[in-house]
Amino acid sequence: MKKILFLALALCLMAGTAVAADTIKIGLMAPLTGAWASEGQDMQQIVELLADEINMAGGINGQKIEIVTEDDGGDPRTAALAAQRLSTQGLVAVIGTYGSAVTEASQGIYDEAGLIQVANGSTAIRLSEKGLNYFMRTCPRDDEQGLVAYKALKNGGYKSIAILHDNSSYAKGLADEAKTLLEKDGANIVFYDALTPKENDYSAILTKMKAANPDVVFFTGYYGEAGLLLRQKMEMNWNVPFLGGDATNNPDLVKIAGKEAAAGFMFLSPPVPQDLNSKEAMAFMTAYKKKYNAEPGSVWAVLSGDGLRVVAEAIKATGSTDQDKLVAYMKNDLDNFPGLTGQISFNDKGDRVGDLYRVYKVSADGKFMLQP
Amino acid sequence: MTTLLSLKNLTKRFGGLVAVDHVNFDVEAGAIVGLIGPNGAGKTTVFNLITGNYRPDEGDVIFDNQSIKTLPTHKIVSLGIARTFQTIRLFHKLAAIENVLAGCHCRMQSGSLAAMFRTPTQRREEHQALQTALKELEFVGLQSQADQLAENLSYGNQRLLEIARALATQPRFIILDEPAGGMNNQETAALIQTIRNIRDRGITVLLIEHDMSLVMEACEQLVVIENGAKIAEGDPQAIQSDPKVIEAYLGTDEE
Amino acid sequence: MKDKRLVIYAVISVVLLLSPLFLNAYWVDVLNNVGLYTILALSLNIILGHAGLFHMGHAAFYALGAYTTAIINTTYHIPILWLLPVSGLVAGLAALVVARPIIHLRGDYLLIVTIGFVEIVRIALVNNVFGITGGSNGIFGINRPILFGWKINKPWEFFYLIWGFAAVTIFLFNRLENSRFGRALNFLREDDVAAEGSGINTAHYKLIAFVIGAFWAGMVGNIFAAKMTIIAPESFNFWESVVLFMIVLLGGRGSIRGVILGAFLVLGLPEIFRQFATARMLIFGAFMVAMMIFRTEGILPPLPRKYPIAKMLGREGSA
Amino acid sequence: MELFIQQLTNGLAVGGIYALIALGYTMVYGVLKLINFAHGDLFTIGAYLGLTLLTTLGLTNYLGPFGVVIVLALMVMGLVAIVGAALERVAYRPLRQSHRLSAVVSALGASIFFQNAVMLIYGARYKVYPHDILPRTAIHIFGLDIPLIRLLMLLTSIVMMIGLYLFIQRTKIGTAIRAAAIDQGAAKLMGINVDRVIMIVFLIGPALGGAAGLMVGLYYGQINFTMGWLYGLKAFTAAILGGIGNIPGAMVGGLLLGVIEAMGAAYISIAWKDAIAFCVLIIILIVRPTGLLGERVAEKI
Repeated sequence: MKKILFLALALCLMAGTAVAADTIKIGLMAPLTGAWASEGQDMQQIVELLADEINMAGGINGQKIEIVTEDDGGDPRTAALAAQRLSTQGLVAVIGTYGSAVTEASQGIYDEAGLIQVANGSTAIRLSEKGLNYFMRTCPRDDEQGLVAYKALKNGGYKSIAILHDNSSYAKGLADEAKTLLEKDGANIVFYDALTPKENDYSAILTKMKAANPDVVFFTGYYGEAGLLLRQKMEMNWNVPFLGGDATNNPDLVKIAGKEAAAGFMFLSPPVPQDLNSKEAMAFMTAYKKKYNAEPGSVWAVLSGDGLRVVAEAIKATGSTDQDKLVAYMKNDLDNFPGLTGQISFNDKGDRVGDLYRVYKVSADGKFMLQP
Repeated sequence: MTTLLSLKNLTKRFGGLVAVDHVNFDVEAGAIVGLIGPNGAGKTTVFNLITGNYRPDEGDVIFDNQSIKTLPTHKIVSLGIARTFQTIRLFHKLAAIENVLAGCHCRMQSGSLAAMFRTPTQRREEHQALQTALKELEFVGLQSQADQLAENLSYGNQRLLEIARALATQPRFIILDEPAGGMNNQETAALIQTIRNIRDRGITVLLIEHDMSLVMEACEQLVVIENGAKIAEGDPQAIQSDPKVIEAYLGTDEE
Repeated sequence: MKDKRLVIYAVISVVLLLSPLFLNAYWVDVLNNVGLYTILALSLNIILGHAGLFHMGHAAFYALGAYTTAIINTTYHIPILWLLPVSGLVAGLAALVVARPIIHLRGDYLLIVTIGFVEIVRIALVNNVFGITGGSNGIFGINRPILFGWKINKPWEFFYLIWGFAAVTIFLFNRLENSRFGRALNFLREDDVAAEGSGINTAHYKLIAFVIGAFWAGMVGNIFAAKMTIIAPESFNFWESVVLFMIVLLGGRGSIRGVILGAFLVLGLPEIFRQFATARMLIFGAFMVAMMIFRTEGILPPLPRKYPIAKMLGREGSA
Repeated sequence: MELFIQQLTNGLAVGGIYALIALGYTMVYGVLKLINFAHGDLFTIGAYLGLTLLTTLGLTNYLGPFGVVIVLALMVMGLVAIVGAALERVAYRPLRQSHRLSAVVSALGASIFFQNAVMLIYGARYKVYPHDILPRTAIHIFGLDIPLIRLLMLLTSIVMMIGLYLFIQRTKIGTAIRAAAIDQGAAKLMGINVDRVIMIVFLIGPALGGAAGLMVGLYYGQINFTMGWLYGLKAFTAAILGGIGNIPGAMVGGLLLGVIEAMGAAYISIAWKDAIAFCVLIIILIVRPTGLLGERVAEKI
């Protein structure tokens, strides 16, 4: 048995090291299995679609690009392995991944390998505070969103506020940011607690929250739970406004909640391609619909597409695949690059800069309407 | 002669049923005593009360002038009471020698750390235990089958192996629960000799047995219980002619 | 027969020892994970394999060790490897406290209580209990270990640390198995009434089995924390306990070589199946069922212990 | 007080589902002493099959809401029962003579297989049941708004459980199941076809799990491929809480677990509710080592 195993190990090894010389290889690390498989599979679809488009148009500076995808399972230990695997394959850069803890487990490995990592769904502040030269992200940070949430709640004139998160590091981070800012401002936080994700019945939580009698509920978790909360809230005949964080930005939210329950729900998010009038965004939407016969899921997956596009742009502009040159270009020279999610620029830490967040509201017929 | 074990008003109830009802008797050191009675009379329950598997509701168990009724079973074993089981309870998936080594356990000291670092004391102890175990196997005549799995031994040999395991605890007192159960006549005859040999080593024997030939031949004293209560006590000849005993057996037991 | 087996073991050991020379960093890291889980599963094997206690919460002890190391290292900057015994001690003490009231539970009742324990630990970590666990963010910035002035950093360096530790574990646990202690665990697994009746303090041995298993798991937690430099509660969820449980049973309860092979299969196969992309876990699941059906007692069940019976009978009395 | 009753109904509704799944665990355990870790995934399969049948057959065109539900329930229960029986045949029967933990590994493997099979067939995204199947009226009692469906759901669970209990206690097959649970060898000697009994158990348990999956889909709307693991764990906890192998125990355990969770969330902390539930479980087991209704068997020595 063990012999077979070693044989298999050896074979895989040989398969892994056969390098095609004249392509530019870019990695994608995504949760293809596990709890976040829907995000990861969407990321894969988008990145492959964009890579095909680039290749159809003749590649970058005449060279085709090749996407090497690895599954991180949405789990830090698997992610470390996936990162090890990707860093041995002669890649220029790696796109991904989803989830801050998962990204964190891979960061050091890429940095040691001198590989550029462009994360797409990892908003924890600390990821870019470590001084890792090769780390960048196309998504905004929690503190930025916390500020936007605070402003939105303040402008709404809400006095007593309930905050609910799901104890994931992302949702908790956002909830804490918003809570700190609101409390500094003298707002009354009447409820602060965490639900257990992936359950189906949140009526006990809603009942408890209702008893605290808030003017508004700010839920920082994901769309699956948000949909159920809205649906069960309606069943209880409780008409409290709900505000969501950017993880609720997914068309499935309306499907889960139903149009009636979802109507009036507001959330914060970077703009989705549908709402950008740029030609890149519109072309992307058309192409995606044509190939997969659906709309893209969350904005996070789209951000992985932007990751690929900025890397391609940097290679094209510098005419090089040298990681140091590419990073320098992206941090210093890339300015207001037309992304699928708005204009993209990076600061020295590798964070995306710019006032990215918008407020959306779900209309009566279940559409996400960008609020002015 | 001194009294080694003494049961005083020993009583055990299971729900409404009184399984053992104020039983009193003494066992002299160096004796071979039989505890007999019809099926369901409470004999095995008496054994379980002595060995701490059950706790008595009333009364006391005195072993070597010390009350043992609240001690856990393994403590009772290390005080010098060993037993075999009515339904054979060997470690079936382990070798015969290991079954006997289980008995040696309570006479050994070395723990997990000594094992990991294989201290000289530990090695000496292991060696001695193995010698003891082999000696006990030889005593019951199973030395040649030392490395066989317990489950592969014949029924009679499994009973003997249980005895070897019990002897390996170096007891002063051994309790045998139907040692001849499932044995043929030849094996039973050999068992009688083995029981005498055990006594000759200075170990007091208390046994339950249905095979009357064995009881009559091996035991020097008999205690008869019926429905949990003692109905007679005495030497085999006296018991054989005791009308209460005859009635108990003829009335309830076909044997 | 015995010689042939020794030759196979030797060849495998040498190949393993040299593997970082011809494997890339990824496969070395896979082997690192296999190594960590080998040690963890060996420690679980004491409890589940030898003592036969249904314990599906081993990740809790692993977590306690990892968090102990992470918390002390990041606050007081005590070098990682000094914390190795400390982590073991904390996990072992926790086992002592937790196992005492539940040790008498039978089979499946013990199983659910241990599952409950690992879940309670995870939830406590997520909720940032006492404000020291960092909640779901976990703890980051854990130092790398330094061994005799050599900073362990790269996968191949960890390879030798982890497999060195595994070798020590195998060596010690093999001795433990073949001793009064190891036998006592097997006796109470086979029949705890008969074991108690043979003079073995069964409750005590069950407890000590838990403590030793937990102690080792805690030490693995220490190395894991140093290897990852960030630890988060999700690394220690109930599923990790299930994985360890599967390794022990798939390899063979109470068999060191079986457990090692089990770790290779349970951790290695999903990596080998990476070529099947999203279907890899499906194939892995089917594989588990198939392997169990074909080797119902585990792939390499334990060999009977060897005693120098013939030798002793030959020159009895001379010792 | 009003809040308390509201939370009680919340807990009972969730608990009813736990109880229904727990029955599958407990029945299989009763006869085979096997913890069927794949049972939660049979629940998932029930939820997904229900969705497929609902969207492809167009039942709503011919039948009223309750007609749809009943027809759907029968079909789902039938199909999941077949899956369950096939699982027994492939993954458990070859292991019946070996150590009972071997079958646990097989069950875990089957669980991984089913979960990923569902993901590959249906995709990893949430799936959503149509919204207009069930009427969304609420009834008012004690000044509370309680959705009618919630009550019906609880009622359905209880009716199914009582039905199963009567089936086990009163019918000939039920007697055979009980006999096989006590002693398979003796049952065989009495002329009971133990293989058939096990097959029946593996039809009934999964059917109930599938029904629970359908109920969750219909009522909550949202289903995903990992849901079985969480529900399965909760239901297993419930079965142990009540005393595994004991059918009324599974019902009591399920309902109680639901209520403990709701009360823990309401009066202590939502984030800690699962930990609270496990603490209560551990305390109960320390006091009653074989669960609430489990028999205390004094071992014969």
